[in-house]
Amino acid sequence: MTDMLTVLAPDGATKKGFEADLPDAELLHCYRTMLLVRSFDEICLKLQRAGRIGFSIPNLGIEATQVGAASALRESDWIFPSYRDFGMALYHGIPAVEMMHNMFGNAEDSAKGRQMPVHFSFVEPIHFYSISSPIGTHLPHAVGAAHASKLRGEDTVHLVSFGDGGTSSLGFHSGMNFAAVWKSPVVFLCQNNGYAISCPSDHQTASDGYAVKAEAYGMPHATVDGNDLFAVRQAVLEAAERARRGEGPTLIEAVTFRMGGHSTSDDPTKYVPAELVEEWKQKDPVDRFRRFLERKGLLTPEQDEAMRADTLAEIDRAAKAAEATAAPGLETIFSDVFAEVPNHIRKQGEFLFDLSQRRGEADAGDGEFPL
Amino acid sequence: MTDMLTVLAPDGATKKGFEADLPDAELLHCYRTMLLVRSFDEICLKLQRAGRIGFSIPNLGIEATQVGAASALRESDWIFPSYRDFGMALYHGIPAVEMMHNMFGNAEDSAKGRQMPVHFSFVEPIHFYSISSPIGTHLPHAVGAAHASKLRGEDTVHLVSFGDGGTSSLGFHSGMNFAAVWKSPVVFLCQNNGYAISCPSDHQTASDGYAVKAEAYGMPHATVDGNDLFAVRQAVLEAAERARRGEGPTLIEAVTFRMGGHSTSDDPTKYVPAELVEEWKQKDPVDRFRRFLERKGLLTPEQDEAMRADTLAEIDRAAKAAEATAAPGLETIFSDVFAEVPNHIRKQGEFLFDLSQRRGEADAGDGEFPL
Amino acid sequence: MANLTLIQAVNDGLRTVMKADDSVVVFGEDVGPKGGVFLATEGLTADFGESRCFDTPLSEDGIIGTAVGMAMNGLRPVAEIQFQDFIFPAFDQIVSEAAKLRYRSGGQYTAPMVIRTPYGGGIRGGLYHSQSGEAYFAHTAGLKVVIPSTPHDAKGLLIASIQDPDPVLFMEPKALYRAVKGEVPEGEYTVDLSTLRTVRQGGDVTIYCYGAMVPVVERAAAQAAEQRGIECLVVDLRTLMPLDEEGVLEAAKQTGRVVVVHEAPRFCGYGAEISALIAEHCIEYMEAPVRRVTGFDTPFPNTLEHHYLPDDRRVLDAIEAVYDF
Amino acid sequence: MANLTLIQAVNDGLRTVMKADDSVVVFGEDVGPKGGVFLATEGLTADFGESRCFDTPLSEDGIIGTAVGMAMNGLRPVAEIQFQDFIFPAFDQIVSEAAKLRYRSGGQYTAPMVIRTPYGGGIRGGLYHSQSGEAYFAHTAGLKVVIPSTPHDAKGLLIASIQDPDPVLFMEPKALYRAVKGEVPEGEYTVDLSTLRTVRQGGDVTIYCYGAMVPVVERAAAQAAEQRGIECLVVDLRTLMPLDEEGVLEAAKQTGRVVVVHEAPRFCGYGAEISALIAEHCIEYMEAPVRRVTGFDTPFPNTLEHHYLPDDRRVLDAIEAVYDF
Ligand SMILES: Cc1ncc(C[n+]2csc(CCOP(=O)(O)OP(=O)(O)O)c2C)c(N)n1
Ligand SMILES: Cc1ncc(C[n+]2csc(CCOP(=O)(O)OP(=O)(O)O)c2C)c(N)n1
Ligand SMILES: [Mg+2]
Ligand SMILES: [Mg+2]
Repeated sequence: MTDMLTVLAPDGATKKGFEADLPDAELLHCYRTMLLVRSFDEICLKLQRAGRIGFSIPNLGIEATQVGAASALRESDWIFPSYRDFGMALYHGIPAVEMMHNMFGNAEDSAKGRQMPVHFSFVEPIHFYSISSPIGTHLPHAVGAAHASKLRGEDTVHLVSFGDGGTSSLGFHSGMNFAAVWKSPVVFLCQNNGYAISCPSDHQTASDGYAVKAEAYGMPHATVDGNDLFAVRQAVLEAAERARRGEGPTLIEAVTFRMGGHSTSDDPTKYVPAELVEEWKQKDPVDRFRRFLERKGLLTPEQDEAMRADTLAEIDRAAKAAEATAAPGLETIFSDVFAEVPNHIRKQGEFLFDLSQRRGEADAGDGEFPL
Repeated sequence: MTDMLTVLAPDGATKKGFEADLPDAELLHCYRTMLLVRSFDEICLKLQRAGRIGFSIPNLGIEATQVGAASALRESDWIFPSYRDFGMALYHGIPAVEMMHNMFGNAEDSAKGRQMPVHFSFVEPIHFYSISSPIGTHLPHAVGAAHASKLRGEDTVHLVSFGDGGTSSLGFHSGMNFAAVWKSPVVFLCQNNGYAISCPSDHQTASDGYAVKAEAYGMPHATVDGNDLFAVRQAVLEAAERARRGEGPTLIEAVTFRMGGHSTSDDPTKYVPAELVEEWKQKDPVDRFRRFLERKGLLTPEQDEAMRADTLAEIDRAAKAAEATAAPGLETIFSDVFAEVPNHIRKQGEFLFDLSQRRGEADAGDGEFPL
Repeated sequence: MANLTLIQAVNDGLRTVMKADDSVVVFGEDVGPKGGVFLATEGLTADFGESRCFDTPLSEDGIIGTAVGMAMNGLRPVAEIQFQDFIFPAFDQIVSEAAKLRYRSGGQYTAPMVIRTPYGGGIRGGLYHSQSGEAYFAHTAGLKVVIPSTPHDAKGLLIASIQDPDPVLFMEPKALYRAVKGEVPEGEYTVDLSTLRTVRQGGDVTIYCYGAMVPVVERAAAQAAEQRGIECLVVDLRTLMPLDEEGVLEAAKQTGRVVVVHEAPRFCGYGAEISALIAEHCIEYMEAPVRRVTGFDTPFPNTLEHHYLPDDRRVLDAIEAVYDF
Repeated sequence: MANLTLIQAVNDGLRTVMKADDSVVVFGEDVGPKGGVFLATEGLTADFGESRCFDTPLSEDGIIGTAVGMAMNGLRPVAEIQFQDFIFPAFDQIVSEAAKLRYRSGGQYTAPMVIRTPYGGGIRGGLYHSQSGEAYFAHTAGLKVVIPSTPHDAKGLLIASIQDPDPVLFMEPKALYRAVKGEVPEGEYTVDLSTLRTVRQGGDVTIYCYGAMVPVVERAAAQAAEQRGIECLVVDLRTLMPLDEEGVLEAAKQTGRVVVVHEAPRFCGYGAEISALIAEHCIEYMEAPVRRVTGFDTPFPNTLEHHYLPDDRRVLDAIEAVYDF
């Protein structure tokens, strides 16, 4: 692999001359966000195993990439996330309970229970773009949104996050190309976590890593250690500054490793060599950052323990609240197809509402079909 | 632009140490093929202006790329052409009249009058793959066909030709990527002729030329002077040899210039600066090769004159023969949708046959719908 | 009022909204200095600047994908797909993204955008410059599908589409681009996106059509009246989604005899939905089988396209068949 | 004979042809060592080697595009699209290339290939893991579209599809993968690609269905018989293109009362074609409106998918409605 930027060593030491550009409280916020992600993962896994939610996506091992990247953005910037970017949302203060509403697909879910779990969508406090399942389609969206910002003369940056597998998608090719030609203020963040479901990198591409793909588009690129929060942050900050200066997009490859399965439906032992998992365990991004904080005197083992208990409790509360929330109403099947419900859809809604009432189903609500 | 391979100077001199690896008769065949292309162009333009064919695609200025590339292939190899590759077909002995049948879409057209002009399809004497209009879709086809050859242990090479605009297509991204991962015996030939219809290269990509796009796929690449038949031939020969040795694909960018409009429907003066056309006139690939032949004592001005008259006459005969050929029969609307005509299509054919008979149309033929 | 061709009306419509609304941007392949291969965007770059009308790289996926992004962030993109036949590389962006964005985000993100694209046969374009894909898009929940057949409607429907809060596929019958001319009001006006247009009144046979088939049907209807005294009620659907279903059913009931005409292949074509609506809601009014006059269930041929495309003779045959049933 | 689930029957079908014919290759995302996300290809790489069953990069365009190339050059590719929802990036390759290759080349190049893909709802997959796109493909001339509903048919139709000289889209009802079990003959056998299957005889109401809707309809038909003494003729279409039109019309005439059932949205859905065929060819036999029981004209929801999908109750309602009309 070509030079990979690393700042933080596994033992928590930082490269000579490196000075964290974040205030202590921010450093602790980064750490706490990573713990929140772990807690979110842990609780979702339990909920899924217990059959209380249908599906989740493990984030174990990639927390530093998410949080490092998010920390480099302003609230006026937009994030075009992948389904594996819990940390970006949590870093920017999206309440865990909002995310849990989506995991349960309940009435409070901002997507109104229409999407699978982990398909979040928020506009506040930051634009955390509506996740869709098809891989790579959101890259051109980020470019288009960035183009709009640019035309209006704003200094908004649009960060789009995707996986190693995502680089093979159509959206990667068109998004990268359009962004480079238009000099759009976009940061392309490729999270190379080793696998696309079961497909390892050597079956995904013959290139040496993913950053080099930017060459095809005349776009600058950087490769960073994805388990090093500072390295990711620095690369994204630099790319964002370039974008704000009107100098166009950058591709960043964060080299990391998916320590869990692809999803709760996946058994990675079928295709991931155990040695590889062992090897990456040594590079755990959360441990690394914890050691850094300990060295810096910002965290004691006791404080760490307390923070872990606290984040777990926070997520647990969020899950309980979400689970206690009712399912969406029947009308949510029919609204938001268009801004206004056209006649043929309204009739289908009335039909279903009537049918459910005849069936005596509670979720039909009372009286008339409300749309 | 990164190093560009040139062998033949505009005055017909060749680089020191260069020795043409083709026998004299072959050299003359190359030249004659380029003249055939020019004649084909000229006559099609006239036919189109006279309203006798609907459409053609000028090849003026890019003859050396086509013929140089074709000369590097064996008859057992496959060509996946673009609509602008008349020279590749003619070089390999596809009779001009066969191509003219397509220009007229008549009953002898191998595509049975179903395609627009310049959408040729041949399987003999070489596989000259059926051209379709959507840009870039044939790149993965070449890769798949090459993969089949490779699985069977054949040493067949598959050359796929496309334009600068074609590099933005989906098929470029997936074709290049799959070929590199699979080490398929494919030669990707990008004919950078300056424009995609009216879109110049700086609106097409921000990269420095097109060859560099191979970096994204870990694929070797070369940039050659596309108006230099020898340079193109050499690059394609080398790439083909690599492919035959099982070492995988290569991307070749041939830098050339489309001296005519995009098609007979296009007015390039709207978007091509006149100076640019002037500049490229100096690099005319046919003149260049003629001077080479003259220097080598293989061609006198008189012989040249005769050859030009001869090729023009050959194409003219072909056009006349094609024009005199009847239109396809009605049944060609309904056949070849599937290997066998299913009932619903058969009924539609019977309906049309009957209708045409009632109308007294000659092309309905006699009696029963024949499928 | 000006007397314009259909393509001039499209150009006029674009100019009208671009003048009124800075957020409208027009882009696609060759729409800039060249003005588009059919000249629909002629002069827009010169008159509004390159930031309002610009060329893109050769990627329909990129054109539609970036349009979705622009739309969600405050612009009103009008993307051109050079030929409808080349929309398929963008099919995923249209069907999975533009059409579903509002729904999947609970209304947090939306894609108010227009995709303009010439469609249909009659220009000797063969398989890949002649197709009519309306059924693919009308079947996709979340998309509006609009097809004008007159210069007046072309401008009015286009302006309505650009101002609409949802993604609209605006299919332009290229065979009519220069073949029809008509009065077009100056300045801004809109034509409602869910009302059909009654082209001709008549009590014997109802004919549904749209786009380039409208003049064909008009000719056939005139012949039916002349030759047989059959009076046809001719309906131009204009907005295929959302469809004016009440209007469609009303028209069917008026005559009890129905012909549906389109260029696209018959099987699972748009005409099937019209037949199905009738079979579902007013079968008891029907005096004759519902006849479809359509393209054949084959790819589009080239030399013989005049045999492939429904013409007045085929429509007349169908009128007579349902009338005489 | 073995008693297999539908997914086991698919695996068995693949093994059977792979053993018999070296030119059959299986590929797609995660079909290799992982055996596919539903395990349809489990063990194939281990048993036949990586050159016969292999993983591809994440590009459906590449998967289908290379399949076309392999097919024209002597292989018999069987490409998997992980979910039918993800087939749209390959739409251009399917619609413009695979479907039109034979036609446009006058038969010089052909694409005998199979695209296997799980489709449909019932697994809480929301918008993007639940769709039923059969209408898009059945409308596309040059493609065959096959949907099995039993393990027996899954294997027999799959083998027939792989041996077929034309491109076949083989849609597997993922809701039935493990939900149905049945007797499956060992070794090679085929089920004809253009004949429907009569699931249940009856003289009162005809019901057309396919895929995962077949068991739903069976339950509704049983209830109709039990509760009301209504006898339903249940038809599993199996091959949506080419359709056994004679069989369809025959079945409609037998009862004069018709219900069409599918999961996909109604508007321009496959059911519309069935209605249209009836309106065209046997409207005079109809005693009642043709009822469609389908998914709604919205994207596919998640939490409420059980309300979106047609169930036996909705089918029963429709049976009663056409019976009582
Ligand atoms: C177009 C498309 N094809 C296939 C899938 C199924 N799928 C879901 S995730 C995934 C792998 C993605 O890998 P990568 O981009 O590396 O992201 P990661 O999951 O590793 O974060 C696949 C193939 C999909 N969602 N979309
Ligand atoms: C998918 C697709 N989009 C658009 C077109 C219309 N079109 C035909 S040729 C062309 C330009 C192609 O340019 P290039 O690849 O450079 O080839 P050249 O014509 O210069 O040889 C375009 C946009 C098409 N044929 N296919
Ligand atoms: Mg990955
Ligand atoms: Mg070009």
